[in-house]
Amino acid sequence: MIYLTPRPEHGPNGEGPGAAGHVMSVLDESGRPDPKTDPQLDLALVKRMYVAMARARSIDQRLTRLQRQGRIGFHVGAEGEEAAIVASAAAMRPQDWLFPCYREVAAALWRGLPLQAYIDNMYGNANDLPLGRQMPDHITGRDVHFASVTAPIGTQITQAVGFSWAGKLRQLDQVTGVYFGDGATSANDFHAGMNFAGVYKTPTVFLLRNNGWAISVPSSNQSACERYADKAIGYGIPAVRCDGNDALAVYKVVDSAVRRAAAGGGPTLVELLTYRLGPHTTSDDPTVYRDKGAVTEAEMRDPIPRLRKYLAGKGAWSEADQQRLDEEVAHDLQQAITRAEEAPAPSIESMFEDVYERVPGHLHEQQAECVAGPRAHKRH
Amino acid sequence: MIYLTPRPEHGPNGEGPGAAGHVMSVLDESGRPDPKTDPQLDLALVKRMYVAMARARSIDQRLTRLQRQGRIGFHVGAEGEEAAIVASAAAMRPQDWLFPCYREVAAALWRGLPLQAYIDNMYGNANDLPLGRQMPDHITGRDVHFASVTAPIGTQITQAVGFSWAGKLRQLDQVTGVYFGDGATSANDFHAGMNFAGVYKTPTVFLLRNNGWAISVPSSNQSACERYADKAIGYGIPAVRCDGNDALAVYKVVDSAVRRAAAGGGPTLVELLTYRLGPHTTSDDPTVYRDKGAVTEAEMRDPIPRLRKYLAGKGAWSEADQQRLDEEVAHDLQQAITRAEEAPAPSIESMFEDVYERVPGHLHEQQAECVAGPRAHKRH
Amino acid sequence: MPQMNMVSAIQDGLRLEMAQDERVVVMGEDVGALGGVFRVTAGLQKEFGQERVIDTPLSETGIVGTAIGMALNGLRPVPEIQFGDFIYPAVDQLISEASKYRYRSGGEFACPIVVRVPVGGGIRGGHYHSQSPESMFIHTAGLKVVCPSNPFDAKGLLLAAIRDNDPVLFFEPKRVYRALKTEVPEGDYEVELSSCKIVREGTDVTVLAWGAMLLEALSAAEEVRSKDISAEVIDLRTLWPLDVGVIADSVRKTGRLVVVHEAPKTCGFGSELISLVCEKAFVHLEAPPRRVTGWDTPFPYTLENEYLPLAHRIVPALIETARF
Amino acid sequence: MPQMNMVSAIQDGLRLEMAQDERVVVMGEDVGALGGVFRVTAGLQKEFGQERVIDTPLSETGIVGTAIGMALNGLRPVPEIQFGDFIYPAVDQLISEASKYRYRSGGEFACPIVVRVPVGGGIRGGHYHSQSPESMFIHTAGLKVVCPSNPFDAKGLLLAAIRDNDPVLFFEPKRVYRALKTEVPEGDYEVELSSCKIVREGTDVTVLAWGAMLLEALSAAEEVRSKDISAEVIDLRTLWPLDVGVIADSVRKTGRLVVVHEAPKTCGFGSELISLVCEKAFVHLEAPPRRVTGWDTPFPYTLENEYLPLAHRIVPALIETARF
Ligand SMILES: Cc1ncc(C[n+]2csc(CCOP(=O)(O)OP(=O)(O)O)c2C)c(N)n1
Ligand SMILES: Cc1ncc(C[n+]2csc(CCOP(=O)(O)OP(=O)(O)O)c2C)c(N)n1
Ligand SMILES: [Mg+2]
Ligand SMILES: [Mg+2]
Repeated sequence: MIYLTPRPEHGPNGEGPGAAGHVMSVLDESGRPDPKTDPQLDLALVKRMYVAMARARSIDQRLTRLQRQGRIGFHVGAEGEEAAIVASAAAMRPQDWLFPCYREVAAALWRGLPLQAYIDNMYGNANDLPLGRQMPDHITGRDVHFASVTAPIGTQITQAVGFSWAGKLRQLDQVTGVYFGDGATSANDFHAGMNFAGVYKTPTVFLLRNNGWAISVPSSNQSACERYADKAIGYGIPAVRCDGNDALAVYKVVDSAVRRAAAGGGPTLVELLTYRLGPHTTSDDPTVYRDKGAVTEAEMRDPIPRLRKYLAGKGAWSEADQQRLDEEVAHDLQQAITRAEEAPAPSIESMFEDVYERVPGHLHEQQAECVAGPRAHKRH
Repeated sequence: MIYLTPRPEHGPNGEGPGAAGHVMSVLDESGRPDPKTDPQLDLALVKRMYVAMARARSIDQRLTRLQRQGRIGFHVGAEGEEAAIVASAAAMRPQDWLFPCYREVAAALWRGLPLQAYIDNMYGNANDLPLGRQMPDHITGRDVHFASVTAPIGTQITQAVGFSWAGKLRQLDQVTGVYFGDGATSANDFHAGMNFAGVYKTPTVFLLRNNGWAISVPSSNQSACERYADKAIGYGIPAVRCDGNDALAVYKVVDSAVRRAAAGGGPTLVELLTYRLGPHTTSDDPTVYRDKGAVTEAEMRDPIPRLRKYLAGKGAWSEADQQRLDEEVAHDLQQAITRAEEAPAPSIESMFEDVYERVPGHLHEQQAECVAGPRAHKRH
Repeated sequence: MPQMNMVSAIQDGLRLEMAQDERVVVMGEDVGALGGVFRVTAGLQKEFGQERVIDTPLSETGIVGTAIGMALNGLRPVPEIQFGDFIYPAVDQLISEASKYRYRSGGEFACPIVVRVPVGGGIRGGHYHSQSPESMFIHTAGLKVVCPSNPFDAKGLLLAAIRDNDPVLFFEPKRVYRALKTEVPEGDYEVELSSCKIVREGTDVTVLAWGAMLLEALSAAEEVRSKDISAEVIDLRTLWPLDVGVIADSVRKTGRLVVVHEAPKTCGFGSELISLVCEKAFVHLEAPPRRVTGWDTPFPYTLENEYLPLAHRIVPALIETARF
Repeated sequence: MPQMNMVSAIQDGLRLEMAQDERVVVMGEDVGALGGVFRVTAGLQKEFGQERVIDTPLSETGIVGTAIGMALNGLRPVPEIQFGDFIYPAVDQLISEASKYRYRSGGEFACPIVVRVPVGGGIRGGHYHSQSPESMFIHTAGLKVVCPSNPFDAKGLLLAAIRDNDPVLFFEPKRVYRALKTEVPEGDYEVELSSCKIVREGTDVTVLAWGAMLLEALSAAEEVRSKDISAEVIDLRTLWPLDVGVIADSVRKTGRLVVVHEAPKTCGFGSELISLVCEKAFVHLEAPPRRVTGWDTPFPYTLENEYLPLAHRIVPALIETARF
């Protein structure tokens, strides 16, 4: 008599259950678009997305090397997830906001965060916007409508819901996107955020980067719900699943969710199916817990070559273009790294500022004590 | 292109979508059983359930009067929810356990908690099992496999999952039921508890008493998910909806969930659709936030007259039976109340015990200081 | 000037600021139609609408998390936690997020939220409707913590808190809510945050208290007068950042210190106050600084008056300290 | 006797007790195949199976909530919180539930869980991988709090904690994890809970420290020897319930007190230690008791060595206190 609640049936536009169309996709693995789903994006836009994705990959690789050389302390890469990150950011409008997890620096760069600001953050120097107070990759980007990166999993989700809710109350034409991982769906703030968004129909786009892993825990062990998008049902929120390694599909579903939210239609959960090709962070060694085989297989679905093939197929990208891009990125990075390495550490005084709007008495005292006191034997 | 995730389709046994059978029910409002769903329970069992439900109602009414008279400080009633509470407890086996919210004292009484123990708790006297440390209605019942009542909403849910998980690891033939309200589905522990139970297939029966209200918030504003049972989908857990004012239906679905769990089939979410006829607690005044009309309508579905009519229809309950029961309950209550009122308050010493297994040094000192010090001008 | 109890004074402050500043929104469990379980927000939803007085789902995590998001987007949310005992699901958002948002963003963002939290014993609430969880928030750099003892201060501090650009925990002593009425100005005024008040001058011993225990401290001070002990009573009003100068000056004068609070003794705010006084005025101390507090047990139901640091327990501490 | 670092010593203790007592289960994020991000549980899943070494979903609420339930049903769970900074989602279960379960049930139930929590700075972890959240748990009646400073104590305290019938927070100083090796007996032994240890005898000033700061306190004590200051250093080992007698006796001897801890100063455990010493030994104090602690700011990344109360900051405090 007890029934296993079956999976929901799907809508009329190709998202029905079963294989075909069930997960929104546009490009096949060799970069050929499916005419039935192709959003026919402007080639200049696609090219910009491609460049941003390729840059992101190069930056990740360079930063990983810097970490191995001991020149920076830590790095969270996003290799394999560039389409999910860049194309979703690209589908947001300038007035929209993004609340990041920690793996979406490429989205901030897309929105205009200067590379120098990012690299200064990797070094935690005096020019870093967060003044070296946070770990590398924990950027902040008010100017580019990008919230401050936090480490506790999920906390940005309720905040993004509140942020978008405020936008609605203030009658702004503003949608808020929020990134989080498959692991984060187990966290308290996913539950509360989805629930509040459902009840108050906030203009929020939930961007679930399902990259298959939460450090060592596969997404199949994170939840008994096979399809993470189905988690939206419990909150009365519409959902869509999408090949997260297919930039055109990602753009299409996010664009549609943004339009819907902007039109007063409320929140959407977008599940972006992707794969974490690298380690969780530079502190992680995935060979301990996962097969090389799965990774090799996932590499076949790498979003970057796929989009490059699409562009090449349209005659919009050449080997020469690629070489020029690689050189440009290397040059930009080198310049930013040099500047960041030359910059001083944040001042001792700055350690006591921004705790409150004004430095209160007890922190003035501590600041004075620290400044006047002996310095630590080794700086960081 | 974005689709609103549709509601799930239902199983083959009458729980399909649409009106009929969609919510499991046996008795109609005049107590006639539906032959298609009637579990044909032993009449003696049904009578015991009826007696427990009617007793619970009388106890609630008496305790509410005691509170108005200032003889006890507080009471949480369960008027209207007696079928959901008693019949679910009745479907659990002796070796099973119950983790309560705060509104299910009748379940503990069903399992054998002495009335005196309950009434001593209402007075917080020296005979109270929790030694007057908790508010009234916050009972504990290790002997009857009933966990300690807590006030923070939802915390018992993860605990029940852990408890049942331990039972599974220890290979005990033991199922754990956990009660919580519609409001509690918004809490963190519902999310975590359901998720862990789904992943580890714990023998847990989630007993969601959907009584329409979380204090002043109607369940329709608590979540945008119209059918709370659908929340199970996100955790890969089977679910069933049931008329919670229909003792036979409640027994049937819970019995089935218990069997399933005991057989290794894992957890089930049981949504018991009921209605809180009274105030949230004696501290509450529902006339401020809800229509009398809705309550009057709900009174038509009162589970007690319904089950009485069923029994009467079977010739198993008479006016005389009712009168005898009422007198017996009044007598038992009076006796318990008298004893409870005669009992002393808990000792000052006891305030410092059970914080740890052994009283540590600092609490010995505080105990001595308190015992030797002046007494408060007024006792509670 | 109208006479108000603390419930009305806080409500008056909320109403005033909501009328003056459309960025202010009130949110929480049952704050709308019901007006809160203590009726502090009664009538506000009717007056300002469901968009500005919001009944939320039952999730303190969600209440504080979304309030932070609203604050980041230009609003001034005043979330209510129904009882201080239920603030724990919001602790991650308060300690990991609200307190650190300005700092970790190099000052790019601010979190001006005022979390209203009824606290304390004296209403027969037992374990879970009586606690005073201030010390963990005082320990958290970046949060401000306020606790008024009377209606006048409650309104003035609330207005100052809402206008402050940092996150504030505003603890309201339930025992005082309807226990007394005082004159409360109708219009706008502020009581400056981080300002203590000497509510009774004395020369022999300094007594620090706040919230509901202030009245107990005062009545103990009155009681020991007959024993020729002159107690100076200071109402902290804001617990952190602290107006430590007033306290240190007082102890320099009296040479003796007694701190009173409802929370359990160990690692309660009393321990910080004593340590600070040791830092600032050690050489002036003529007796061991002393605490009269809740015991180191959960808050009991039946014996709550034996648990609370009421006047009957403050009096002997004052006598012993003064005569040390 | 084998030489072990703290990671191996804790692992050894877990392995030993899991082999001896089948009620012991280990659970947490990434504790299984990966063996924990610090590899403390490495190999245990292989040895004891997936039922006893459990990779949980990403929810500290769920980890501690289900651990409590397991403990209520006869198991001895040893949940791991990946970093102390992520304990906040579990605070409701720890403060509202684990700490009060025995008390509120009149002793019917107990919650013997040991929550292992890597804490502290020194690993370049910034805001969210460096904090030391002990004081809020010490403030909570019903919890025990342990923090070893070396491999030997870590194993012995862990075994005592697992066998204890109360909930224990077991804080592991990350900075010490692999920083030193000591002799650690192979088999079974316990270090008694609530026992302090005088690790260096002295006559001029008492220094209290624990965890990673113990080593800093020791090197500061060594450094001031050249200034003719003899510092007595006490390793608290268990923070609560506290072995206060040893501390009071030491201060009665030295007349001076310096407390060192990584957590922010305000309402940190240092404030409690100072207040306790004032209670027990005020008349023996010849100088203001003093704290050397983390500053009252979030924990910074680049400047972490300026934030931490390392030897360079302890030394002047010792000198000033000794010469006061
Ligand atoms: C509350 C909390 N618990 C634990 C951690 C440690 N941690 C950091 S990342 C991570 C896994 C996150 O996985 P997922 O959400 O899938 O994001 P991904 O890293 O795959 O992008 C964990 C457990 C944390 N940061 N916060
Ligand atoms: C964490 C927490 N927040 C708030 C409360 C205050 N509170 C007590 S009962 C209740 C409503 C619960 O509603 P529901 O779960 O539907 O149970 P019901 O009372 O209807 O049986 C609230 C908000 C609480 N006890 N715990
Ligand atoms: Mg992931
Ligand atoms: Mg309800």
